[in-house]
This record gives sequence, C-alpha cells and structure tokens, in this order.
Amino acid sequence: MGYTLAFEAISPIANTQVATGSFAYLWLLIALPLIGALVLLLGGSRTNSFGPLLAVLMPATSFGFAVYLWLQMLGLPKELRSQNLVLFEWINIGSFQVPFGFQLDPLSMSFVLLITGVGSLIHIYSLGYMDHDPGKRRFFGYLNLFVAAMLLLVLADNYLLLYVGWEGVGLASYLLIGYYQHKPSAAAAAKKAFVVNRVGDVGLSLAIMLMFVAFHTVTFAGISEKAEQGSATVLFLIGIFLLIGAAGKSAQVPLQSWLLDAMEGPTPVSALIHAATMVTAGVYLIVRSNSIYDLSVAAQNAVILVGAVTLLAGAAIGMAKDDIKKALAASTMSQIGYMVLAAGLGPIGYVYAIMHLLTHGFFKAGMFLGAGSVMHAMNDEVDMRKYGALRGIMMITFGTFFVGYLAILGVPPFAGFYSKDLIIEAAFDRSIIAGVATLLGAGITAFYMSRLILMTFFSNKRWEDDAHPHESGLTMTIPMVVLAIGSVSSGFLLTYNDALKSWLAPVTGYQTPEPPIAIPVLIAITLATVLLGVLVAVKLYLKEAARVAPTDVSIFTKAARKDLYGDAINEAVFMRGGQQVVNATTAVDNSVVEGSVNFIGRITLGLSSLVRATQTGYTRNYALAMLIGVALLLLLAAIVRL
Amino acid sequence: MSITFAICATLSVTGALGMLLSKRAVHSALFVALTMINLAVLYLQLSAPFLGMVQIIVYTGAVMMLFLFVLMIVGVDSSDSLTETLKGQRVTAIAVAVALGLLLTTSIGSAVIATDTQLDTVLAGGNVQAIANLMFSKYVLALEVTAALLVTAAVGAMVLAHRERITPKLSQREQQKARFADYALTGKHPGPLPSSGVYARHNAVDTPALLPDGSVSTISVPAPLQARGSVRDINEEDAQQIVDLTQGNTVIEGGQDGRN
Amino acid sequence: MLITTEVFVQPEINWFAISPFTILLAAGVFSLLIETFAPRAARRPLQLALVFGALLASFAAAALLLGTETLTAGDAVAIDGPGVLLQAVIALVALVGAAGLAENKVDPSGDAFAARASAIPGSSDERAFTAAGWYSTEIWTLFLFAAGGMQLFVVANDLLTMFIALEVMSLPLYLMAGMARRRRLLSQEAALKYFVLGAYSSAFFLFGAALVYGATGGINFNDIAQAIPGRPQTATLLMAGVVLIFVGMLFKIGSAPFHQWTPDVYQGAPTTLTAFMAAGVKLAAFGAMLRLAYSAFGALIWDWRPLLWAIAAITMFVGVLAALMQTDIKRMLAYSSVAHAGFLLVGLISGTNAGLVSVLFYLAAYAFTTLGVFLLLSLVRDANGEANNIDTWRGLASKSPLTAFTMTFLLLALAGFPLTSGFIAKFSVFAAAVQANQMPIVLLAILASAIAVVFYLRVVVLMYFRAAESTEVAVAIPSNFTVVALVVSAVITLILGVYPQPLLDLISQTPVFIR
Amino acid sequence: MTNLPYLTLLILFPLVGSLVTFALPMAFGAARIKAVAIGFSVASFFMFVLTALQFELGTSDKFQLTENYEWIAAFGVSWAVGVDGLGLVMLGLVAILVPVVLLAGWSDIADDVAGKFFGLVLLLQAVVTGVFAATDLFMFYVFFEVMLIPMYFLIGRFGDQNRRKAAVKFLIFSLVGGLVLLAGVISVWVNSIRITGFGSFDLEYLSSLDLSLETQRWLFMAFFFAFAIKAPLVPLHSWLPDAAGSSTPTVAVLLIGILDKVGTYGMLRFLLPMFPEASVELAPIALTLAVLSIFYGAIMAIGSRDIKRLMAYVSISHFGFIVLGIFAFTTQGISGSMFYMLSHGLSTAALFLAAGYLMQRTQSSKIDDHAGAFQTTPLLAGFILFGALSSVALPGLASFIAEFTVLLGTFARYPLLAGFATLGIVVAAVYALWLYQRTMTGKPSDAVAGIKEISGREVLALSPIIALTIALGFVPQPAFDVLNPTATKVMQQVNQIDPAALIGGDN
Amino acid sequence: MDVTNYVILAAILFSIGAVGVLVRRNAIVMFMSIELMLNAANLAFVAFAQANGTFDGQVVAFFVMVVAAAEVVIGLAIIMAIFRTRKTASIDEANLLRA
Repeated sequence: MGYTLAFEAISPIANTQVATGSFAYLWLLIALPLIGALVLLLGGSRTNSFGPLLAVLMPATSFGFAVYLWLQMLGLPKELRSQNLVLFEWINIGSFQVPFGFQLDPLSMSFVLLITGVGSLIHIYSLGYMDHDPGKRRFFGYLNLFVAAMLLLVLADNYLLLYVGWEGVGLASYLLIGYYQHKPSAAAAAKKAFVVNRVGDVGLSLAIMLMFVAFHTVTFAGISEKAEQGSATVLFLIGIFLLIGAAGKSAQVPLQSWLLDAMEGPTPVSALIHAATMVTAGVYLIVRSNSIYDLSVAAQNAVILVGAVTLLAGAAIGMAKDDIKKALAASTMSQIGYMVLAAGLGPIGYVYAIMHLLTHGFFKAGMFLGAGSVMHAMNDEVDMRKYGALRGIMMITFGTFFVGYLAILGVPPFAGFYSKDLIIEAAFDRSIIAGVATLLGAGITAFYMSRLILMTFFSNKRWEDDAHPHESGLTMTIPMVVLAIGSVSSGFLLTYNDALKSWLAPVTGYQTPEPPIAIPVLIAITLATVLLGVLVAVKLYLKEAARVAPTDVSIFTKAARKDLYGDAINEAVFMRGGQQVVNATTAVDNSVVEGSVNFIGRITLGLSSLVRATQTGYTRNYALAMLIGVALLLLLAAIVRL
Repeated sequence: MSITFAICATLSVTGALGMLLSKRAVHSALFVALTMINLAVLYLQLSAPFLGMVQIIVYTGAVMMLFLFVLMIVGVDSSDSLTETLKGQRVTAIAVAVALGLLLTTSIGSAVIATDTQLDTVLAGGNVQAIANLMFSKYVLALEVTAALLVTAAVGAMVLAHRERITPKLSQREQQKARFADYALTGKHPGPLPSSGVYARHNAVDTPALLPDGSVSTISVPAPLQARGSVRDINEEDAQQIVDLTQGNTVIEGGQDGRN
Repeated sequence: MLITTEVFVQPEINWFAISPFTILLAAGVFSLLIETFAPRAARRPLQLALVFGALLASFAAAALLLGTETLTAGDAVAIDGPGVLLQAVIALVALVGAAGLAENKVDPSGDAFAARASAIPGSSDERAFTAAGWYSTEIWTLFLFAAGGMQLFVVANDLLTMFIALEVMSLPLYLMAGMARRRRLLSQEAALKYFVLGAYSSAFFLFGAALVYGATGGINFNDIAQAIPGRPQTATLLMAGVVLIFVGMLFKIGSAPFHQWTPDVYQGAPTTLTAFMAAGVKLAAFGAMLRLAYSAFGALIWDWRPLLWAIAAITMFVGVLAALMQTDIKRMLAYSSVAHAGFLLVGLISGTNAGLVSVLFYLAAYAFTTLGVFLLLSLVRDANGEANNIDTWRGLASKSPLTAFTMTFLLLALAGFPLTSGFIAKFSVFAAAVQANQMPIVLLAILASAIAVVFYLRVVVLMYFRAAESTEVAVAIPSNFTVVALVVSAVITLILGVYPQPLLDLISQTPVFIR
Repeated sequence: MTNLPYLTLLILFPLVGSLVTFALPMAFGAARIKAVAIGFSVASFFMFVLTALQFELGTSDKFQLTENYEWIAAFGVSWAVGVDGLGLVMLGLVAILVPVVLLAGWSDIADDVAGKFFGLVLLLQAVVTGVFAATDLFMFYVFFEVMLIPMYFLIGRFGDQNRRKAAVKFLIFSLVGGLVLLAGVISVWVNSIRITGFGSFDLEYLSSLDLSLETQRWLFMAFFFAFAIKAPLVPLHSWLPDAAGSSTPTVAVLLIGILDKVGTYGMLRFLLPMFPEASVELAPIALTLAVLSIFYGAIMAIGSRDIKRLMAYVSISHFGFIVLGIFAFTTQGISGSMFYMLSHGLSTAALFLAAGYLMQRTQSSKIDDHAGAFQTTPLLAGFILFGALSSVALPGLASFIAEFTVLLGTFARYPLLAGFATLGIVVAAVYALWLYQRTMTGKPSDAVAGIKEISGREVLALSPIIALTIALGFVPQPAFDVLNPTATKVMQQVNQIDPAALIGGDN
Repeated sequence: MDVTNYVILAAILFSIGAVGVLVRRNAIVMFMSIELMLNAANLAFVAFAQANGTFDGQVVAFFVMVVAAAEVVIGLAIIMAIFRTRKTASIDEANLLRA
C-alpha cells in the first residue's frame, strides 16, 4: 500500500501505548472478517461460488495477522504490551467523550487468538457441514459477521465500543440461531436469545451510564485509573450491573434459559458461538473490569454466587438431557459457571478463568463438532437415546470426542485438568462453600459427560431404521483433530512456566491461591469425585440404555429435564405476565384513551343534538327564546350592577 | 295620578289584553284600536297634541284599517283556536313576559325620573312648531331617509301583491271567435257545459245531467269524478219521469219546480 | 329648563361626507324611475348599470373620505375612521354581492329571483312569467336601499337615525328574502320569519332607545355619553335600555339566543341574496354595535362586558354545535355565521382600540369569505336547483376541481387556517381580547374553533375523499358576474391572509369613533 | 454567493416544484410528472447541501444564514428565518427523506392522481422547511398549522379504507393542539408588550423576556400541550396509530419521520428558551409522560395486529425517549435527543418503507396475513430486519447512539428514571423481533406466496437511508459537532449545568 | 304628574305585546302585538320627552309611526303573499325550515 492506513494516533491513555508499527494496523483484524461479511451479504447470489471460501479465508488471515501481532507483542517488554489505537473521536458531547479506539493487550490478544483460531477451524468445518445447504453463503456471511463483532468486543478500548461488539455478536447469534427461518422453533429460539440477552444489556447499559456519571469516562484505562476513588456503593452497583450483562451473554443464572434453545442453530454455530467464544464474553467482561471488582468484595461475592449456582444448575440439567446438543449446552453453561466463579475470585482467579476459558474453547468446541459429526451421520438426529455403539463406525469423531471428554473431566494431563483444578483450588482459597460447589460440579460433570459418551458411542445400538452412520469428511474431521490436539496440550502449555500467568499479569494482576487444604490432597479429592461420577455413569449406561426416556423418575430429574423450571418461570412471569400487561394496556387504550376521546365526541354530538332540537321551525319558539334572552340579560345586568 | 290617566291606562291595558285574548282576529284589531285611541289621549296629557292627532290619524285611521283590510281578505270570520299547540310555549311565554314586565318596571321604578319640567308650560311657540323645528334641523337626515322606507314599502307591496297581466285581456268578441274556431277545429262544445244534477233527483255534482231525451250527459260530471268512478247511477224511474215531463205527459202538482 | 321656540336654524350638511350612502339611496330612487319608465327589456341592463355605477361611486366616495372625521347633518351622522372604512367595505361587498345577484346563467330560467313574486308559486301565471323571461328588476331598488341603509347604519350617531337606518336596511331584505325563483314556499317562510322576528327585535331596540332617552335626556350618542357619568339616579333605567338596544343589535348580528332566524332565513332566501345578506348585515350591524358599545355606552363597559361575554360564549357554542351535524350546507354556513358573530363579540368585549381594529379587520375578512362561500354554493346544482344537501357534494373534487379547491380554501378561511384572512382575523381578535385580560373567553373561543373545524372539514372530506354517487349534481358554468365575484372574494381572502398589513394600517390610522 | 437568501430559497424550491407538479396536465404522463417532482425534491436536496456548506460549524450558538423581512408590522411579525445546528439537521432530514419517500412511493399511487400526491408531498416539504427555518414565532405557527393541510389530504385521499376517519382525527387532534398553541402564542406576545412596550414574535426577543413564573407555567402548559400532541406523548397519542395505520407507508414516513418531529423540535426551539424556569419546574410532568410513552408505546406495539399501527406505537415509544432526553437538562440528553430526532427519521423511513414494500405486495397490513416472507423475498426480509433492528437501537446504528446518549444524559440527572427507561430496550427487542418473526419466518402464507423480490428502484430508495443509519452509528460525531452548540445554548437558556462527575471531576 | 306611571304603563303594554307575539298563531294578530310594542315604546318616548323637557322624544315617536306604517305595509304584503300560497295565516304552519 502506497499510503499508510494507520490512523492518526490520539493522546495515549494511562498505562497504554499508542499503537505503532504493525499494531497500528490492528483494525485489520476486525476489518477482514467484516469485509468478508459485507461481500457475502451484500454481494448477493453472485458470490455464491467463492463466498464460503472467502469466508474461511478472512478469519484465517485475521488469525495469521493475530499470530504475527502476538509474536510482536511477545517481543515487547511487559509494560509496553498494552497497545492503544484510537481511530477517531466517536462521540463527544460535553463531558461525554468516547474514542473509537482499540486496545490490544495480553488479555484481548488471548481472545483474538482464540476467536480467530477456533473460528477459522469452525469455518473450515462448516464447509463440510453446510455443504448441501442452499443458503450457505448467508450462513458464512453471518459467521464472518460474528467473528468481526466478537473481535470488536474484545478489542474495544472502552465499554461503549465493547457494547457495540457485544450486541453485534448478539445479532450474529440471533441470525445464526434463526438460520433455519422456516422452522418456527428456530425463529422463536433466536428471538428468545436476543431478548434475554437484551435483559443483560440493560445491565451493561446501566453500568456504562453509572461509570460515566461516576467517573466521566468509559474507557478501560480511564476507569482503572479512577476506580479507586469511587465509593463502595458505586463500585458495587457497577459490578452488579456488569454482572447482569455478563450473565445475559454467558447464560448464567438467572438469564441462562436462552442457551439451550439456541441449539436450534446449525451445529458449527453452537460450537463457535455457544461454546467457544461468544458465551465467554461475560467472563471477558468481568475480567476486563477487574479494576472495579478488585475494589468491591461484595460485587465479587455476587459473581461467585452466580457462577456457583450456574455451574451446579448447568450440571444438573446436563444430567437429564437426552438431546446431545442440549446436554453439551448445559455443560457449557456449567463450565462457564466455573469461569465466572473464578473471575469473581479476583486476582487469584482471573488467570484461571481465562485459562479455563481457553481450554474449554478447545475441548468444548471439539465436542460440539463431534456432536455435529454424529448428527451428520445420523440424519440430524439429536436424541442420544437413538445413538449407541458408534465408536467403531466413527473412529475419528469418537477419538476426538473422547479426548475432549477426558479434558472436561479434568483427567491429567488433559487441558481441563490444569484449568479446572486450579479453579477449585482458588475457590477453596476464597471459601469452603465455593470450593465444595466446584468440587461437586466436577463430580456431576464426570457423570453426565460419561453418560453422554456412553450413550452415544458405547452401549447398545438404538438407531432409527434409516440411519446409516458414516465417518465425516476431511473438512470436518481435520478441525476436530486440531481441536483435540488443543484439548490435550493447551493446559500444559498454558501453565508451563506459568506462561499464562505471566502473560496476563500485567492486565489482571495475579495472586497465588492458598487453599486451606493442601493442594495435592485437593487434587486427589477432585479426582476421586470425578471417578465416582464416571463409575456411576458406567454402571448405569455402559451396557444398555433405554430407547425411550423413563418417565417414572425422581422429582429432581423432572426438574432437570425442564431446565430446572427456568422456562416455566419465564413463561409464567414474563411471557404470560407480559401478555397480560399487553392485554391490559390495549384495554386501557381502547377504553380510557380512545374512550375518553370518543366520550368527548359523544358529549359534543349530544350537545349538538340538543342545540339543534331548539331549532323547531316555529317562529313563536324563536321569539320565545329571544324573550327569554332579553329577560335573562336584564336580570344579569341587574346582578352586575349590584 | 290624574283621573284621565287612570281611565286611559285602564282602557289601554284592557285593549291590549283584549287583543291578546280575543278568539277572532277582527276583535283583536278592534281592541288594538281601542288601546291606540287611549294612547292618543295620553299623548295629549303628555303635552304632545300633535302626536295625539297623528296617532289617531296614522295608527287608528290608517294602520289599523290596513290590518282590517287584510283581515277581510284573509277571511274576517277566521278565528284562532286558542289551544296552544307548541309544548310549554304559553306557560313559558307568560312567565317570561311577567318576568320581563317586572324587570322593566323595577328598573323604571327604581330610577329617579325628573318630573319637574312641564313641557306644555314652557312651550312658547307651539307643539307643532317645536317638532317641526327639530325635524327639519337635527333630524332632517332621518326625515329624508324615511323616504327610502316609504318607497320600499310601496315597492314591496307592489312586488308581492300586485298581479300583473302578461297577456292582453281578450274581449268578449275575441273569446267567442276563439271558441267557435275551436269548435270548428276540434268539435269542442262552444257553449257552457250542462250543469250536473239538472233534472236529477240529487242536485249534486256527482249526478250526471239528463238530456231532454232522458239520456245521460256524460260531460256534465267533472272529469276528476269520472276518473275516480264515483259518478252516481241514474234511477231509471226518474229518467222516465223526465221524459214524461219534457214531453208533456205528466203535470206536476204543486208548483213548477219539482224535486230538488 | 325653559324652552322657547328657537329660530329655525338650517342644519349644515356636509354633502360630501354623507355621499356614500346618499348616492346609494338616490340611486335607489332612480332605480324606481327606471322601473316606472323603462321598457321591460331595457330594465335589467339599465338597473345593472345604475347599481354598479352607484356602488362604484359610493365606494370611491368612501375611499376618498378615509381619514375624514366629522359630524354632520345636525350631528346625526358621525363620519369617522371606522365608519368610513365600513362604508367602503360595505360598498365593495355590495359590488361583489350585486355581481352575484346579477347572475342569470346558472339557472336556465333566469336569475335567483322569481319572475314575478306576486304570482302564486306553481300557478300557470308563474309559468307564463317565467316563460316570458321576466325579471323582478325591482330587487335592484330594494338592493340599493338595503346597501344604503347599511352604510347609514354604521355612521348613525343618534338612536333615531340608527333605528331608521336599521329599518332601511332590513325592510328590503325581508322582501327580497321571499322572492326566490325556486322553492318559493321556503323563501316566503323565510321572509315571514325574518320579518316577524326582525320587527320583534326592532321593538326591543326601540323600547330600549326610549329608556335610554329617559335616562340620559338625549338620543344623540354624544349627549348620551356625556350624560352617563352625571346621572347615577337613572342608572337602572339606562342599563335596561342598553340591554334592550343591544338585543336589537344582537338579533341582527345573529348571536344566540337571538340567532334562530339565521339558519331558516339563510336557507330559505335565494342563495345569492344570502351571500350579500350574510356579509352586509353582519358588517353593518356590527359596525353599529361597535359604535354603540364604544361611542355611546363606552363608559358602561364594566356593565355591558359581562353580558356580552356571556352572549359571546353562548353564541360561539350554539353556532358550532348546531352546525356540527348539519346536513344542509347552507344551514351549516348559517350556523357558522352565528359562531363567527360570537368570535366577533370576543373582539368587541375587549373594549380597546386593538379590539376595535381587530373586529373591523375580522368583519372585512369574514365578509368576503362568506360572500364567496355562498356564491359557490349557488353553483352546485341538480335538476331542481341548488344541491345543498351535503351528501350530494360527494366527489365534487373529481367533477370540478377548481370549485372544490376554492370551496376548500374558503372553508379553511372560515375555520381560521393560517395564510387565509380568517386566521389573521381570529388572531387579531384573540390577541385584542388577551390584551384586555379576557383570556377565559379566548380559551372558550379556541375550544369552539376546534369544534368548528369538524364541520368545515366534513365538506372537504366529502368533496375530496369520497367517490361521487350521483351524476345529477354538477357545477353550473356561471356568467362572468359570478366568476368575477368569486375571484374577488377568494383573492381578498388570500391577500388578507398573506399580507394583511395594508388593511391593518388603514384601520389603525383612525381607530376611534367620534360622536 | 454568500448573500443568497438560502433558507427562503430552500422553502421556495419545493413550493415551486409543488405548483409545477400540480399544474402539469395528466396528458404529460404520470411517469414524467413523478420524475419532475422527484427532480424538484432532488434539487431541493442540493439546495440544502449548498445551504449546509454555508453553515459555519461550532463558531457560535447564534442563528446563521438569517433573513428578516417585515411581514405584518401591526403585530410585529417578520419573515424571519435562520438555522442553528438543530435547524440544519432537521432541514437535512427533510431534504433527504422527501426524495427517498417519493422514489419509494413511485408506484404506490394510481397514475391519474400521482401528480396530486407528488405535488402535495412537495408542498408539505416546503411548509415543513418553513417550520424548521422560522425564527419568528408567528411564522412558525403559520407553517405549523398550514403543514396540516397537505398532510390531511395525503392521509385522507391516498390511504386505506379508514383514511377519512383517520385524517379527520389527525386534523382535529392537531388543531386542538394548534389552537391551544395559538392561545399561548398570543399570550406570549401580549406579555411581551406588557413588559417591553412593543410586541414582536422574534424568538430571541421573546426568549429574553423576563416572564413571571406564574405566567411561564401557564404558557408552558399551552405550548407543551400542543407539542405533546404533535410528538405524540401518551395519553395524547391516539391519533397517530390511526393516521399512520391508514395512510400509505410513504405518507406515514413523512408523518412520523418529519411532521411529528415538529413537536419535539418546538420544545427545544420555543418551549425551553421562552419559559426556562417553568420548564425546569414542570419537567417532572414531561419526564413522567415520556417514560409512560416509552413503555406504553412499546407494549401497545407488542399487542398490535397491524404492521403500520405497530410501527406507529413504536414511534410513540421513541418519542418518549426524545422527550426524556430534552427534559433531563443535560448536554448529553439534549444533544442525544436532537440526534435521536435525526436517527428516528431515518429508522422510521427504513422500517416503514421496507414494510411498505411488503404490504404493497401482499395488499394487507395485517401481521397475521404474513408469514415466511423470507422464503420468497429474502432481500426484502433483510431490509425489514434492518429496519426492525434500527428501531431496536442496535449498537452500530445511529439509533443506538441516539438512545444511549439520551439515556446517559437522563441517567446523569435522574438515575432511577433512566434506569427504568432503559428496560424499554428489552421490550423494544420483543416487538421488533416478534414482528420479524411473525412476518418473515415460518412457512410462507398464502399472501406472500407468489410475491416479487424488491426492485432496483426500491433498493435505491432505501439505500441512502441505510447507509446513513450505519454511517451515523459509527461516525456520529459530525452530527454532534453540528448539534452540540445548540445543546449548549439550550442548557444556557434554561440555566442548567451538567451534573459533575461523582468523583474526581472532569478529565 | 308622575311620568314614571306612564313609563310603567308603557312597560306593561310592551310586555303584553311581547307575550302576544308568543301566544297568538295568527300572523296578523302577532303583527298587531308588535305594533302594540311599538306603541308602548312611543308612549315611553313621549313620557320621557315630558320628563326631560325636550321634544326629541316626540320627534322620535313621530318617526316611529312613519316607520311602523312602512313596516306594516311590508309585513302585511308578506303575510298576504304567504296566504295566497298556503291559504292560511297561521304562522305555525310555516315550519318547513328547521333544525
């Protein structure tokens, strides 16, 4: 390029560097997938031929550039790794000044790598998965749009711009969940996801407004600089509002209900958005807002509470689901609960939250792709009770899936072992209750994941008659394999030499957990719990599983099958309550508002008839009226004079 | 309060009430005339001899006569039904009029009207001169403009009441010529139609005349009745009687005219 | 007090000052001569020439008199700013009105008046007269007298002159109202009602005049005004008299509860006459009313203001409410004129110079708009004459866009929409009232205006938003008389709405009554 | 060049266009008449661009490009025009929307009356331009009222079967407001005479009057009433769903996108400057109605079964936001509100026109008649989704910037109120996406079965709107640069300062 | 002599006239009632002329008579015209125009 595309830098914000050199082009990270999305979505059918390939190319290129930048960043001293690029002044009204700026620091770098990396893999996978879909151009367009929005989310240097990305991914998620537009359930699920997310967005909005009111700034740098001066109440409130936002996006209790429905979308979407990346945005938000949470223990406690409840609730739901995707989704919910809980622990947990996020990104994406592969093979059947004994037929899928399984169980040395175990340690450091919750969660996770894998790949054949399972093609298996490799190795790599710790510490700070129980003992307890879970599952499902789900189950199972009544509560309180509000308002509009207008109209018409009735046509009546008028006027005149 | 005033006031109110209560319009008119004459007397009392005279000449003499003329045209016998047809009209009217009277009399009564000046005692040059003087100086314009009123009245009366002929009046001779020309052309009977009921038992328009030969004259019954089909039948006996009578067969006892 | 027979002093008469109405009255007499001596065929052209000539002369005289302030003819008339201005406007209104009355194209059998009013409606006589193409050219005599009476009415400076002017104005109108060519039964009924109630109201006026005379010792406005402060002992008498006099006036301007003749007469009378009557009588009566209120009884403002306040309020609402569901457009416009009387009273009760200016402007504006509206009305016809039922106007816009457009414009002016004279008029009236601390009545007026819009727009809705149902109803092609009259009305309505400054300046130059 | 009477010309351009369009005989050909009309509207747009180029950015808070000619001296009325940031933005909105609407509505109208329709739209443009350019209260009022006439005809002649009732209702409501406003206008003028001895309608003169609080209160009520009807606030809104629901989508865009803005515009231009103390004192009333409108409109939108009525209720909700921002009395709130007026014009156009394309194809505005239109017209579905998202204030679009700054500005002064109002964004998501869900997804209904994908002309009409909506979402600052001085001026006029940061102070 | 009595008499006659217009259906009688009212006014004028010691009242009364004469002519002409058309002088039957 003959001229520089780097925008003029605006004054640096504290602790950050004005992006120079290749960092000045970091906007390209977003621009590339965005261009892809625009070309595909606006280009219309003429991009059908090359569209999907372009769509794969764009995030891949972004990934390449991200890796390049990462290497650059690694070459910089730690205190210079936070790169800030302000493109232009976005909003400037009085004291409300928001730059359109990006911040690339180790935290966002981690996300960029995850998003572009996993994202690219899933794009490749989709080439195979969506091969026969007539509207795949649109699908890839949406995927690219998602990647762009997600990158914007993690690259923004202020909360408002983050919000744009935040809603951008929400939009992409909406579009992708509802991708099968002809399916009413998909359309409803998409809307539900968007609306529930909006509830979270209210929290995020309020947080931003409160930040502005309190600090007159909404940039990360500005907030971290001023947060210390904030009053406890303000900090607590900001923390809570951010938590609400995070809960919405990350499907935490009480805003979890959309995630299971979101499985209506194509499976790669579930893998990318609803397992690896978007749903972890809440974790990113909390970690990113460390300067707030570090100063408010109360807010942290709220985060821990939400995380703990969700991780158990997700796990509980996971135990009861027969739909493979929903079971995985419940698992996702649960695992994000871990991350959120970790993030709530403060500097002790931030790194582990991110670490678990990254490892989870690998193994959960891998498992989703595996699930997709199975579904692909089973005529899009999602009910695990119609699977069974697939391990021999789909070797690669089974293999990668099993790696992911071991990872999520936290079996050493798979990735999950490192990240989850550290979270449990950190949780015990904070409180026994939090620790026990995480421990319990690990056990349940072991049970339901074992159940899942047993029902799918082991056990007896329960296929539908027309099912002819087969291994998927290369475009699908290669990403699965790559992710499996990540699932195996990432934990070790991230902890080796405290790589992630030292990498993130400039952003999040770091404290070593000191749990009340000795760490080796804790590890042993954890593994024992996990083993217990596995054994129970093996006992129940290894030999044979029922083709139809039993109905005479405990009240807990019933509750878990119904997502712990989350939807029922929503239905009762919001849907039906909302419907009643709508009906009542409509009734008020008809009766009171319209009614009063009509009433005035009728009164006027009534008076009109009355007046016209006096016009009888009889001259003598008219004369009488005149005389009455005369008399009254005389009377009035006499009164006036008094 | 002088006796004259008492008498005239009583009579004029009587006249007014009489007008109000008389069934016949003519009586009303006469009662009004009574009131007006009494007012004329009161004018004399109030040092207005000229007006008194004018009142009698113009009002009683001219205006009321005009009223009477019109009443004659409209039908002097016509009498109003005094039952009120408009709901509540009379009660309200009387109540309001009483209220009006009370209001007016209270305002008049509560005002202190100067009564010291006596117009006739200070009158030097005579009433008519005084009026004339004002009329032709201060009110000369009014006087002139009044002309327009009178012209309007005349034009109005002409326009609404005067019936102009659009065609010249035909003389007897011309009418006769026309009738016979018509007869020659269309055979229309030139003379008057036979009157109905002639020589009939019933002297009514629906009874056709009988021709001397005892046959029925169809043109003697008005066309509408014929159209309506309400022409009376002829009693054969009567018809025969007529024939007899005209042919000198019978002599009627007791006078020339038979049954009517 | 000793009264001697004074030596007769010939009153000084400033003939020029009284020329506007003198010309018209004299022309009336000439017109009678034409009736008497001219051959029938020549009468109409001669009369028209005379009428237009006289009106132009009268208008010119009034225009030349603008700015003159003088009492003349024994102080019987007060030639002053408002008076002369009103005379000029009346002359102009009469010109436009005369053009309307002269129309003889829209009705195939002649103008709006019966060929011979004395012929019984429906008789063979009447048919013969009609067939012979006769015209009741006497109407021009009556018309000239009426116009002259109107002009005298607004400058009359004593109660007697005012009474006579009132009658000179009214009597011809009573007569003309009953002379319609078509639907004469209704026309005669209108005349009878108008006459009986008019005479009734004159009686009130007269009795009131007597009481005022008794209370103040004079009938000249100057004498009355002078005497009012000095005679507290006859105050009750005076006020009773004022009330009765106002009743006479309120009848003429058509304000409730003395308005009930208005719809009946407006409907029954020939439409072109209604146009002239609605505009001219309102102008003249309001001019006289203003003079009474401001000149003769100005000192009594605190007494009469509450009365007229109440009347204004009632009038506005009676007018708009009665018009609301009216299906006969002519009656609707009659009720609308009642409502406008109420709005005018709002200006009058302010009792200030601004109020006077505003009412004068309103009168001028309203007169031409209402003329135009009624004249337009006379063009929409079916086989039986005018089609006044509102339903027959459906889809008129597609049949005759120009008529519908003009009608809409004039109706909007009546409704008081900006860029029409009606808005400036309403604005100035309301502004004057607010300035005089009469906000409550302005709020009532505003409420009434809001209701009024409904019925004005109903016509627009029918014309534009509905498809035509009957093919019978059509807009007649008028002669140039009506065309000119309509153009003048509409143009004045527009000009006074867009650039009212010249007229406002003219009114504001001498906005006082002399006495 | 600089001495041209830009604003007067800006009024005259469409006026002349309108007259020409009316005057062209039918024989000239409907397509040519339409083309002429669009030509005039495009010419007006370029005239606006010329005008905007004359506008000096951020130099002062005074009106620019002012012209002043004596009009009715007796009342102190002038033909006085001038623009500040707000005026310029509103004029811009008008200049952009009219050509778009005319292009979009090209085939909405039967050929034999097309000339009238296009002429009326141009007439409306001229009058509305006058409204936004007037700096004389009387002149403003005149245009304010005259504006109703072309709109009345546009609704009453070219709408659906309920159009007559709707048109009358629209006019009656507007007129009641207008007449009350007239009382207020007169009263202000009279008060000015009482205070200074001479009467004038000059805005700056009237703003400088020292009216008593009592007087201000009454006048505030009168003006606010009129503007609240126009910008419909609950409970004075009931005319809008009828009017917008019965008119063609193009007319609805003009009605909601431009005409109703006059209400909120009037609040900023006249209400606050002339009655500052009363405005501050009575702001709670306005704020309450605003929040009420936000939720009421949104909830009614959810309950609507008719697409056009739904969108009208959506707009009522949006007007709630605008009013909320105005009466929060913060720079962000006011600037945000003004920006909202712009963005709402665009988003209304996007949604209404796109939905209009659909309704024109299916000949129904009932939501229930539609389903699965995505299958037949994916591109149109995309446009409708865009419109829906725009009215949801999706970040990245202009409406987000608007809504967020309004809420932010309100939050600074009334945190609880703003917090409550923020919940509105959830309800917004419900109605907008539910609309999309019910019309576009699922199995195609009979009505949408064979409909055609949108044409190039239709896309062309929408594209500037969409481009602007996105552009302003990412680069809103140019608009704020224009609007901020006005906001600052208004803040000074009502004598309010922004709340300081809770800690630290400004950076 | 107390002029007040005359005026009160005038008021009474006026009121009777006023009520006459309201209760009589015959147009001619109605019209007579109006004439009675005019006469009452005249009486008041003349009486006040006496009280005021000026002749204006008498002059007015004279003019009123003239005007009344003209009015009577026109009124009766109208009534005649209607009678010829409708064959009735009852004013109540002239009620085609209403509402």
